[in-house]
Amino acid sequence: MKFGILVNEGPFTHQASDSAYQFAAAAIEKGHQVARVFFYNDGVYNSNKLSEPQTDDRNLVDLWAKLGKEHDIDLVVCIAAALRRGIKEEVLKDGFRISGLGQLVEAGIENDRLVVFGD
Amino acid sequence: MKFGILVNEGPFTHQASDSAYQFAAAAIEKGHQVARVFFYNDGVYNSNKLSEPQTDDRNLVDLWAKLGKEHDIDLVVCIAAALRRGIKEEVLKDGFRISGLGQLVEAGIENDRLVVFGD
Amino acid sequence: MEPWEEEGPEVVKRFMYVNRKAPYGTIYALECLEVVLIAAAFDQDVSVVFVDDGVYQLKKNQDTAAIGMKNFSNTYRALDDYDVEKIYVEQESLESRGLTAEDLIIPVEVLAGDNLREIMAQQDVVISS
Amino acid sequence: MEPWEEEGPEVVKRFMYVNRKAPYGTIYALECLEVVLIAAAFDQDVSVVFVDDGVYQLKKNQDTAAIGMKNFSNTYRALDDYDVEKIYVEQESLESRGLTAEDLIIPVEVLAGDNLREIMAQQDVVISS
Amino acid sequence: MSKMLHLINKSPTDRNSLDSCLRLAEAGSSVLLLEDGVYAALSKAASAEAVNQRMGELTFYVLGPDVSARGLDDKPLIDGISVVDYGGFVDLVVEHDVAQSWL
Amino acid sequence: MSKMLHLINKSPTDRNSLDSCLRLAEAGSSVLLLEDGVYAALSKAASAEAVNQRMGELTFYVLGPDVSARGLDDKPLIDGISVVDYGGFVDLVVEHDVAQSWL
Repeated sequence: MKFGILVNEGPFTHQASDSAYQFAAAAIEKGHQVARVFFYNDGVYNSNKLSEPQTDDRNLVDLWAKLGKEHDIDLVVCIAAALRRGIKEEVLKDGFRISGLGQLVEAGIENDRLVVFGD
Repeated sequence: MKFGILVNEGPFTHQASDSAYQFAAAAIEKGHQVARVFFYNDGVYNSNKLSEPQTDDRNLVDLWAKLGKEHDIDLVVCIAAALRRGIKEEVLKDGFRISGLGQLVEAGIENDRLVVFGD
Repeated sequence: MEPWEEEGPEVVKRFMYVNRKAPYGTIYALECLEVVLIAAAFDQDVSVVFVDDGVYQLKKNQDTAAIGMKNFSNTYRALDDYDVEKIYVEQESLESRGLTAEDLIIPVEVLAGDNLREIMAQQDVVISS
Repeated sequence: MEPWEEEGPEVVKRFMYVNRKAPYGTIYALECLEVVLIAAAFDQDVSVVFVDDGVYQLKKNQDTAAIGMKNFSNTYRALDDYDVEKIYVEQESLESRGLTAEDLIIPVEVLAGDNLREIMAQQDVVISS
Repeated sequence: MSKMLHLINKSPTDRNSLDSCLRLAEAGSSVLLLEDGVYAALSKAASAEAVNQRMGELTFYVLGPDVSARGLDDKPLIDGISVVDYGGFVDLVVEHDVAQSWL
Repeated sequence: MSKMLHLINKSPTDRNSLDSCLRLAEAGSSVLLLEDGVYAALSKAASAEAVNQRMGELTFYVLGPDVSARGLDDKPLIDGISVVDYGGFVDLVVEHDVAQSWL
């Protein structure tokens, strides 16, 4: 089955991004496809490559980028939400791309399920 | 009277930073001093100079920097909260400085009041 | 076979956008509205629901001058121009807040929870914020 | 007059840190704990309060391995080493969640709301997160 | 004893912060409703009864700019709640010994 | 009609999302409690009665990893709630037509 995922919160502050990541990893493990993860609202902060958690903590920016690369997931950061929050190409982690809200609607149209993680 | 202010949320997502800004501006207008604003939790995002809101919307990063400069407010971004969220010198707006949590405790000790704005 | 033939018939899905949060205290109301306006450009079946504190988003006479934030409530009026016509408000949510349909900035369909429940159960995609 | 004389006697203020949120769902519990550990290094009167869902922060036997997040609950044990000894938990908050003091990872003072109310009203600085 | 100013910035139909504050605020202290907390100032709010029960012991204020932003100027507020602007908010913080935010 | 999976990630003592879901979930749908939503799975939770009232019509699940993280493995859960892991969460999303998050 093909999944789309919407992440509405940034890393650390809310568990949303963690839950979404664990869900995505489990779906792939079960042989499903995660076609796109769309990062909206504060979710855009998940793509900030400057993020540097303590060494004994998880690094969600790296985890998403790695999962995306290994399993060909389209990691899309909403441009409107990102601009106001100061997420731009210069801080964007490799593997994410910035695009419009249409990509979220498409993720709802083209995938079998869209699962939303937020606050 | 001397005020310290704690801002726990980033710009836009919650009204906390807006309310804190309006409070600070009103306090100064009334002849009080706002000695320090400490940005903690997602509040560290208020210092991201890449933030670019729509042109008809307020720009809290600029507003805080301007108020700080004009009224000699110490704008302190918590280093621990900032590191994990990817706020570093390279994206830090002029007028903010990154420092430790001790600055928050000091703001509580040295000011007549500490007012907390969060979610 | 031409490429477009591979795609088969156009899928039309029922998308529901659910608003449960008050405006201004958080950005979710505004950013959900931004999604809905984009979604309207796709040929899908779009509905927007306001329930719980979400009904406050549609309150008339919002004036944000003194809080320094952008007043986006007039943008709800654009929903009609974008052919977003299925706008549902839960009656119980309105009533328990002392509001009526006359308090709202746009005409909506006020539904009892039981009816809203049925409509929710007919969607293909539900996006909440 | 020497510079330090200008500063007058050392001010000791009563600082209270109030926790009302559950752990892991949000970062507030962890980041508040980080503040308290720093605050302990200042010669102030520090107390930490757990009320409402904040009492869940102290639940024993937390095991975060399967959610991939850092388990910080053992750090509450360090409060004692840092001489943070005024740790208050509201009785009503515990009881309404089916918890008792035995469920908690550290010894605390369990207080009825009325008593907590009095202690709260004696603070100079209250920091909530 | 410190004279406290309690700050409530959450809607009473979404969060429990007003309830907790009303349970734990000492008589003689004040409560300022701001941001989404202003919905608790409406006389039709389900939480109005809880506010009224402590009206004699606590002094209630609501932040006018947040009321206007939410389009509530035409809605009746609970009797006895005073409307203040940001300057009045500052005055309240000055007049009380401690400000406590119920986050 | 779509078979819905409702996702609740908030504590029932902090937010109203469980209440709203229980009010608006169609009979025959399922509810998965995750993140801070797992507190609603405790048999001692004040919200347990509301869950039990719809136990016949709705099927309840709770995410085990979130239960363990919060140290709740030693606390009794409401009878009839099934514990799943992230793989089980994925299966539930597959088995239902739509996932609705009560944010």
